[in-house]
Amino acid sequence: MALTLENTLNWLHGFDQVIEAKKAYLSQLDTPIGDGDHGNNLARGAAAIEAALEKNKPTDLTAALKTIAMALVSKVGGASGALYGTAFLEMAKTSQKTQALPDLLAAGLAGIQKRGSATTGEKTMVDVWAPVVTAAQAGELDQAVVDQAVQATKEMQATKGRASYVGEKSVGHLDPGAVSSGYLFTELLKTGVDK
Amino acid sequence: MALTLENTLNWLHGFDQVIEAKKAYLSQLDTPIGDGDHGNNLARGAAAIEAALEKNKPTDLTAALKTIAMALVSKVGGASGALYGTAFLEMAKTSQKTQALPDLLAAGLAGIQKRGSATTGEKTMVDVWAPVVTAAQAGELDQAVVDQAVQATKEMQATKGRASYVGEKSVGHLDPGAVSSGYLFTELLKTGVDK
Amino acid sequence: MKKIMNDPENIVPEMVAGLVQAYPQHLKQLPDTEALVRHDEASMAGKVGVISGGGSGHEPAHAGFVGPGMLSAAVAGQVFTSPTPDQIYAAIKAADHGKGVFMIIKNYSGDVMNFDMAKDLAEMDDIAVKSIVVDDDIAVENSTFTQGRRGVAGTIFMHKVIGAAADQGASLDELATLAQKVKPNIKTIAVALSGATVPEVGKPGFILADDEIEYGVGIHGEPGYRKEKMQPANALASELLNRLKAEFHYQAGDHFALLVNGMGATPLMEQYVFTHNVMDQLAADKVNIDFTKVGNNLTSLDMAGVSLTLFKLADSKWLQALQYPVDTIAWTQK
Amino acid sequence: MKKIMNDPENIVPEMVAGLVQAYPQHLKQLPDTEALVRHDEASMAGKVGVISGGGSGHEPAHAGFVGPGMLSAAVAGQVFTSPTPDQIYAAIKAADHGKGVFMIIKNYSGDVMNFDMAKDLAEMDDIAVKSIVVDDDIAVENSTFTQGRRGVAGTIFMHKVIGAAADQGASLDELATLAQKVKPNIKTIAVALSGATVPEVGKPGFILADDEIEYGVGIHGEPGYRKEKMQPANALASELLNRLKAEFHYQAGDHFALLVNGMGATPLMEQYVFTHNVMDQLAADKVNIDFTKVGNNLTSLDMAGVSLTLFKLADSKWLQALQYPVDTIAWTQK
Ligand SMILES: Nc1ncnc2c1ncn2[C@@H]1O[C@H](COP(=O)(O)OP(=O)(O)O)[C@@H](O)[C@H]1O
Ligand SMILES: Nc1ncnc2c1ncn2[C@@H]1O[C@H](COP(=O)(O)OP(=O)(O)O)[C@@H](O)[C@H]1O
Ligand SMILES: [Mg+2]
Ligand SMILES: [Mg+2]
Ligand SMILES: [Mg+2]
Ligand SMILES: [Mg+2]
Repeated sequence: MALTLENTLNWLHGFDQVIEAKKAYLSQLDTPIGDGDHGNNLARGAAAIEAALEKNKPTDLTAALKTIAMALVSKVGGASGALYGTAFLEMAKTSQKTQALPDLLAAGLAGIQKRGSATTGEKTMVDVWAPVVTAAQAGELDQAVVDQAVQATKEMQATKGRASYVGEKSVGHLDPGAVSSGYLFTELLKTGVDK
Repeated sequence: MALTLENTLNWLHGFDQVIEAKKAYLSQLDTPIGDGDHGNNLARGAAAIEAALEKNKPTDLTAALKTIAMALVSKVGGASGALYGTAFLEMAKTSQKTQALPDLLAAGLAGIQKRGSATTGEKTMVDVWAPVVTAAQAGELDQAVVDQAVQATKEMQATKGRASYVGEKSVGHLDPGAVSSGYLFTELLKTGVDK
Repeated sequence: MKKIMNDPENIVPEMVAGLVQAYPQHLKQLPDTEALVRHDEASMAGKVGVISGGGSGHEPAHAGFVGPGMLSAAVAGQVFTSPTPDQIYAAIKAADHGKGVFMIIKNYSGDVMNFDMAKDLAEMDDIAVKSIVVDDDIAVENSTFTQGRRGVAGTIFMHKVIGAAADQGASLDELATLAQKVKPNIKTIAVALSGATVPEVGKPGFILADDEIEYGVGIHGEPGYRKEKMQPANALASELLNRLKAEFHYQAGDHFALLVNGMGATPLMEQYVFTHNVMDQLAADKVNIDFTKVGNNLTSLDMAGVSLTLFKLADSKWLQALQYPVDTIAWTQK
Repeated sequence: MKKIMNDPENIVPEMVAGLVQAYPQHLKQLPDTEALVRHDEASMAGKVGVISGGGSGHEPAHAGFVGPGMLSAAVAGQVFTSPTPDQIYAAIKAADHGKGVFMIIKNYSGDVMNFDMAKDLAEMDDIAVKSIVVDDDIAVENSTFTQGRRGVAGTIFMHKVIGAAADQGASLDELATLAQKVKPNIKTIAVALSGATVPEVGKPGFILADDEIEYGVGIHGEPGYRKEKMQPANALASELLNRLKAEFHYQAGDHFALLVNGMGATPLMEQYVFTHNVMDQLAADKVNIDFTKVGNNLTSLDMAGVSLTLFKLADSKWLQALQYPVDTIAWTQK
């Protein structure tokens, strides 16, 4: 269970493709409880990741994660840009010490929480990242964990992020950042890194 | 065939009622070839005439015509306000010398032409006033003259007024000012002044 | 139709009341009228008065341009309807400070006739009045078979140039001569994305399909010269510039002022994109744009669309006049 | 959706290009960014820089408020999306003239996080940065169960007051203290008649029926607190003022500044009618309005509607700051 340059590139290529394919759906999820741009935001990021990896051709894991982080930070904007960007930046930093997947994902989660100060149950991407990190640390990360975490955001009431402005009306909708994080981890699992 | 204080008051009361009733229709006529306000413009004038006659209680024909003119001038606005206002102002002036209907209507027409410099065939209210004056002078004014004059504007191409901006497309539509002038003369005939 | 208003019949008086309540430092309302005069009386002393106006629904025009360096007074008619002569006359009296009054009229029969009647009234009181009828809209053929071309957004350049000259002490005759010289150098053409709804009418004056636009529409929704499918901003800019080019025959090295005018419902974001495309195309033709203004200056209620005005700066004093200090609600410049 | 644009993905860079082409005397674009800085470098010398920004679609905010007496620089994100930290950092560097930089942020998670990241970057380069997060929208409950209240149109009063103080030489700490004092005194509430369409999305963020309005909508179309049938302007004014009154508990003799802000597609005519109703009702409560501004200042693309901001002038210096000279595209005052 370790990230390598190769599986990380596969992972992100997969993620970028899914985001491009699900762009409209993600923005649609962001419409009732947000401002309808999450898919467009991430699609800019996905395209930027592809371009940056193509251009920089990173030769080690740290460089790859940093390239990904900077592409996200400079192209996504919005809440998710700062959050995903910080997550990958912290993963890049940690990758200088360890390439173990649970440690890297934990570093990413810590970055998200430092930046956005959300805890679990606030209907954000943290509600996907946190159970995924726990499961990875226990060696139990699988698709069911991811799917359950994403689905669980539906019944939560948002108290962080733009969806918190909707108050009670946020209940009954999936959180767009949780759904996109779900795609991220689904693509991670597809690389077989957990095997 | 002479205007009196009494038949003039009856005439205008009749006109004011028709205008109020036909307000929407007149504005509708003004929509394809103008700016859609002719009915609203004249309805303001009609209400103002009623109010001014009620307030001033004119005791002779000249005073009545002048009251009507000032109400039109100060409340209608647009092309028709200046034109109808000038027509009644000229009729008021002439009424100091004669009360003969043909002379008064001719004075009104002259006022309209001084103000707007339109001649017949330009698809304006002049195309109703001119044949009406001619017929009145020949002692042949009747409803058919009025109706024919109004209808004849339909096939004309406007070269004066706002409708001239539509060019050829003005053909096929009645001219709103011609229609409202038609109402004016229809109400005049109802007073029996021509008998 | 959803509009923020009360009784549509009172929309103009309520609007005028709001203007005066919001901007007492700029405007004073003349009693029993919808005419607004400069608050700053002293700025008019010894100078020719400059007035304008017309139907309402073109805000910020015309009251938004009343102030030192521009108009002395403005008259607001009913929506899309010329003001009446008595009100125009009240504005003339308020604007006259012994040197006469210059009227800037847009070429619409109602405006021309009502302003003319007001002039008759003023001359009976020995107030000298001269005027110009602006007819900048090139969408309409300039033939003897029409009332001539319409007066539209380019009129605000006339307000500015005449306002600056009046402020610098030009006489009534000088203003009339200047206005005649400037007039053929201002030309405008519009594109509409949707029609305007007159409050008392309650439905749009014309309707465009979801993917349709119309070139050459007037500021009261008068029909334009062509409807077609929605085009990218760049293509809209080409179409309108080609029309202007055919009028001006402009060449490399010519100097112009540019006005991109929003019709009311079109956001500034879109106006800036359009401005960018226009200026790139003019730059490609090596035409110099010495002065630019972008925004809702002379609108058509809630119409979506823009108009494009070019003002050929045939005399370098005209550029100075555009840059001359002005202090009004809608145009302020040091 | 009909919008005057080319590729929706390029709408922000094209808009920024248009701004700079139209107003080179006001703005300069920082290379490779959508950040705009004052053209007049000298006006920033020896003073704390003031920056703001956020997603695009709120024009004239924020670039329209860059100039002497107001902002030093503004950063334009994608439509309704916070700008990225690298761009904000570029604006910080351009605004810094040795005295540090003050950031005015609207309370949206994206904005707060991206400006915070930019601050981290600046501090690594030893540029002192402080900030205020404006949260004037009272439509949202101010509880621990939300991200707090949203930052909306009242933010431009913060730009003006801080801009004036910075221009007069206030230090970074003084600006931070002033901003904290001013912040709870600015409160805003909106009513929407229609939803805004993000260019890349292509359909409105929310849809209201032909006779329906929604109170309390945010500047990105965030839901408000109630939908109901369209009301007369006077009733809209009462509803919004009642909400503000419940917050301020204002009394006879209190002093306020007023901002009536158009959301983008609402004509000035309607805004002035609404202003009239608002000011009559405030006058009935014997509340003094010492400063008024009406117009499209912080919009939401093509949304129809208005927002109403009251700024309690608890300190008479704040009124002076509003009246202080300013020279920007969208707010100019002698
Ligand atoms: N404080 C926060 N902590 C964690 N995640 C957050 C926070 N605020 C927002 N998010 C996440 O960001 C997502 C929205 O992203 P996006 O739509 O791209 O940004 P914006 O809200 O600026 O438009 C939300 O669905 C949520 O998952
Ligand atoms: N120059 C003119 N001479 C005579 N009648 C005219 C002239 N211009 C316009 N009209 C008349 O005025 C009518 C339009 O009136 P109205 O709609 O009230 O004014 P406006 O065109 O200012 O909106 C036209 O239908 C036409 O009959
Ligand atoms: Mg979003
Ligand atoms: Mg008409
Ligand atoms: Mg009219
Ligand atoms: Mg966003």
